Amino acid sequence: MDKRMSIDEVVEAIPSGATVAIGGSSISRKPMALVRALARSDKRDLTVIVDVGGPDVDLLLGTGRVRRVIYAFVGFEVLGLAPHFRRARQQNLAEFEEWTEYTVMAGLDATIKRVPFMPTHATLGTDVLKVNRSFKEMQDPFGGETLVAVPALAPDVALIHVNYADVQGNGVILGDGHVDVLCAKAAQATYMSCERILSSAELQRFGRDVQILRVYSKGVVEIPWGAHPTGCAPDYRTDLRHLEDYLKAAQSEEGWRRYESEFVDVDHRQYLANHGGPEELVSRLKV
Amino acid sequence: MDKRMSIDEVVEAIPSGATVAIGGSSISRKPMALVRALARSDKRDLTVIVDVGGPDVDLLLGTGRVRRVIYAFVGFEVLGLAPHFRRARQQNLAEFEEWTEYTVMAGLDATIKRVPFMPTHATLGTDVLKVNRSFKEMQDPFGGETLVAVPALAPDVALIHVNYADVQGNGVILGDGHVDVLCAKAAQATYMSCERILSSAELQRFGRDVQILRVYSKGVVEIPWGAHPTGCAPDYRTDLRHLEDYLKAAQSEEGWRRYESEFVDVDHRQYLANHGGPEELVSRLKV
Amino acid sequence: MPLAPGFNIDEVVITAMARQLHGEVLVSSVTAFGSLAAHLAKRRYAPDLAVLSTPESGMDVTPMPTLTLGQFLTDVQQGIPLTMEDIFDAIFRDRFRIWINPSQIDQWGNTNITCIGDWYHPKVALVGARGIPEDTSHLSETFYYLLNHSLRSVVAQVDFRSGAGNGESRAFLGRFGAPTVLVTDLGVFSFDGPEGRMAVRSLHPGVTLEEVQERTGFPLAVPSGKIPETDPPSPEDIRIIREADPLEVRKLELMSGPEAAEKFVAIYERERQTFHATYPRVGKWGR
Amino acid sequence: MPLAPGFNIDEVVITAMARQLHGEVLVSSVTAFGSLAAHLAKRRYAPDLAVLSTPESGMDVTPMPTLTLGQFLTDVQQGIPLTMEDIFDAIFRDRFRIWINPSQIDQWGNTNITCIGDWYHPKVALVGARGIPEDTSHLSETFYYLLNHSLRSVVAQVDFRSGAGNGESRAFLGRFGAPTVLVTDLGVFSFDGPEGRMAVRSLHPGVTLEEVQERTGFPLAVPSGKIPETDPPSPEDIRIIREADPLEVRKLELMSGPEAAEKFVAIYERERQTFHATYPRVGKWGR
Repeated sequence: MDKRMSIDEVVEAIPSGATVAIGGSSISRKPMALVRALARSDKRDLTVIVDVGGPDVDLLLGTGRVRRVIYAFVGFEVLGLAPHFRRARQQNLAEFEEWTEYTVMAGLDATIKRVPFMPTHATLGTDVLKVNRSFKEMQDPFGGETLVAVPALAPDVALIHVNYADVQGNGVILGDGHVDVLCAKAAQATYMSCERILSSAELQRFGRDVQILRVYSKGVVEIPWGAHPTGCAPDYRTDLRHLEDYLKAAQSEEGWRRYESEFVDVDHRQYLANHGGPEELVSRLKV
Repeated sequence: MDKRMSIDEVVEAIPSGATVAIGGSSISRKPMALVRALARSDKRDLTVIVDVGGPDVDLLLGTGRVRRVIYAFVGFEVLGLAPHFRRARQQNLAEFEEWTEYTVMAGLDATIKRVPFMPTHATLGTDVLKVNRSFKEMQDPFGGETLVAVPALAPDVALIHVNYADVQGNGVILGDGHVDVLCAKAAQATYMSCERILSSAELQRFGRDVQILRVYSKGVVEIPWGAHPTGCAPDYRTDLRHLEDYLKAAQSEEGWRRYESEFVDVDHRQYLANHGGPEELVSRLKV
Repeated sequence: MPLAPGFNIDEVVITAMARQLHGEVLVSSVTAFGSLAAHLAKRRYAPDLAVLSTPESGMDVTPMPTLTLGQFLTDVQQGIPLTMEDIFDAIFRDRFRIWINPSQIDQWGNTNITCIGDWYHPKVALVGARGIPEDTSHLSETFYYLLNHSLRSVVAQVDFRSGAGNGESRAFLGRFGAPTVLVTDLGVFSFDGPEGRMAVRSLHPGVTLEEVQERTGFPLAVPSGKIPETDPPSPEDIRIIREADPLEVRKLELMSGPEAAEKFVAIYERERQTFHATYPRVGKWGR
Repeated sequence: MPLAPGFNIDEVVITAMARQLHGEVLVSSVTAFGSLAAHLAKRRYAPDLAVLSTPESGMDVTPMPTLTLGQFLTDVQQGIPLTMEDIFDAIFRDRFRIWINPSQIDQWGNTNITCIGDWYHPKVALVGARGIPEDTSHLSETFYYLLNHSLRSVVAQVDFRSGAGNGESRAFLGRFGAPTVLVTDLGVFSFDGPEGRMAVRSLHPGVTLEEVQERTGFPLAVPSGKIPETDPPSPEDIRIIREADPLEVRKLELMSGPEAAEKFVAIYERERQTFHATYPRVGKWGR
């Protein structure tokens, strides 16, 4: 079984209107090469599910691919707010539904366990419960305690980026795992990019770091620097300089057009070349 | 922080009437040295929670320590039925509540997540739902689907056996994990025996095989062969010969008395000596 | 048992089981028959299977039937370690298959491993429902086998429904977990008779319908026309089975009494050496 | 800021934060201040803390404030890898502490990181509630800090309750997750004023009550008698903080505009070399 695909084949497989869960966390291990390809495609009306979103959500909003965002957080961590997310929220350019970190996990887990909901106390006493139209207060069937029923989140597609994978679709994550396993298990089709493809025998040597199981993955794409400009521990750290340029570019229409033509509307090879090539990235970002 | 304890101190810490969750699975990695110490103690009216029980439950029933058993399975796998469990079930010598593998996990997980229940489809259409008085049918608050509400299982104590631990209470499990992590997280107090105590620095080298986190463990006991006669992969395999002798012994009152005096009413050193000592066990059971 | 020369009943049954498996799913190795069926299927019929070496772990290794559920192979061989949570997630997501060996199965495909007689006053307390309720409420294919097709095991109505079959058991489940196929020492049976009752699909070489009906506790549905003969194992099937089980652990499931005891001891003594010879330590310990 | 000579405001705040931590709990390292407080506490005040090197992982290593949330330390140093599930289980089991840095906090201890203005038409869309609802419904101690105590950040009522404080937010939560303490650049505040409102506990050296009240959007509860002065950091506290943060990442949180940008670039350029020098590769890669 060989599940290798090209970036374009992955994008091809995602229809307009699809619900796409994206792994990683803010500026860490986002499947950015796949996200960029989706951002420059003609796909429309995507629903994006993220636990902790960052440049992924922001870029897809910036290029107009998104109708709806389900999120616990969207931001650039130490660098501040996400510009297109902020604009879209403030100008109501898309639909937004605020969840929380655990409830996104619980919603994915509900789909995995084929139950319509998961119960929790989280969001009681907060305004998240007021603005989130999907949650529902419920009474515990035993003691009558008030709980929140978190509905199942059922992504059509999950996009994740891992350190290593084999052609069968097993994936190794060496840094923090974030919610990638939940995304991979919950989605109808999981597409995984990786820094490097290894043989299955080599992959098995990683033991419990093999976190993505092939029974959940539909496609594998080998894309070195595939998480850039987010980091991919322990291979490379976040490219904060690139992200600062991104934030500046997003301040003006003209700046953003220039950013798009240089870093979005180009294939991955050209993207790397526009950073001075892999050697330059190595010197700045390899730890 | 040094959490080392003796076997006797662990037993001391478990009051009569306590609810005790036991890790491992049937004839694999049961904390048998701790269980034997409990079996020969004067503790009464224990409630025992097991997912897949074996010689642990059977021995505690055999020495009259148990008032109630919550279980998905109690048996000796390839060797057949558990004799004291069978007798106690057939003669109503204790209370029994039949759960299932996932529902025991879900019940422990409910306690971990401080919710009164977890929803599932499991047991619908089976007689488990009829005889289990703790489960409750419920309607999904969204679509009105019929589900089973599995109540939280809240053990006072968890007993588990692991390959390695440090004195702070981190534990490494190298073979199958079974439900040990859930037991450790759900219990008010988790006591862990281990084949060997390592330094914390050594322990960290096991990465994701460090499955028991010290914030959940209250006591650590170094007991080589502490799972015997169950197996402790990859250190030693199940002692099927011992278990066959156990089954034979349990067939008669006299046989059982003899078994007790030789293998239960003795401390761990004597227990090993009565098997010809560790050298003999190595030759038979080390893989 | 009258069988064509060149193969034995265990080989007929295992081959029939193997030919049912397909797709990219986890296959658990709980019994020797289930383990060998998965192995044979992987080698000959369903190369995408992800075969486990134990009930819960060791994905993508060659399972070897053992007396202790393959636990040691997890560590001695490599293979991807899974958790119990992974296993149940795979069940709920329908990425899991298992050959269940019930004590009783009835015309609706309800199965019993819990007790003979009334649950509250059992004549024989068996082991408890284990994970069968989960399988029979979630999987799109559920597989059963029996090696002693008789009036005691293939009954009009099970004494206790550990697993949900067709008929009233389906009230809240729909098709999720409905019974698919039963392979016995006499033939292969499906559950597409009237209202989902058991029907004869094929009879093993030399077995007559009368013989089967005599040993079945209810009238079997029979296809119109000539009843097909179960395709016998090919020489290649037989070779693979025999090579994968040099100790003949599978034969134990066909034996009872002193014969089984003797075989058991012989296997147990040889198992350890065989592990050493067959699987040198290349797992985490050899890294 | 008038401060006694020999220490800076960041050191006063971090030390005050560190002195709140106690017990054997996981402490997340999300911000530089939170990370340094955990580190200082572990070294001086609460040796049993299990300090994480990232928001979700790397237990029991020395956290080092970084621009990218400590991700790389997980792999470069050793440390026990955790999952997001582990983190939320620890929150639900009250084995977790975190210093939250909200955009707004009100007199009840409700906190906001979601938006300024109305959620549906935000004046400023911030980042989203992230995991704060989980913290404020489960932890027995919740900790907040602010470095710009002002009428914009310490308000009568938050624009949006991302986190549940006292008062009506407690309706279904009881004491679970109630606010414990707020440390700002002016003083230390508790929530044991009338009906659980914010009260002055101590003021930092040189700070007057009038000044604090002027910069607070509601009347502060004040203890009877003289208001205590915050215990200043000891020379040992200061030494530990400075040694743990040689790049002065913590200073970034106190800056804004061009000054912050310049500092940021300087740190970013030096960070990579410092990782190399400070933490040789002894993690999984060095095994």
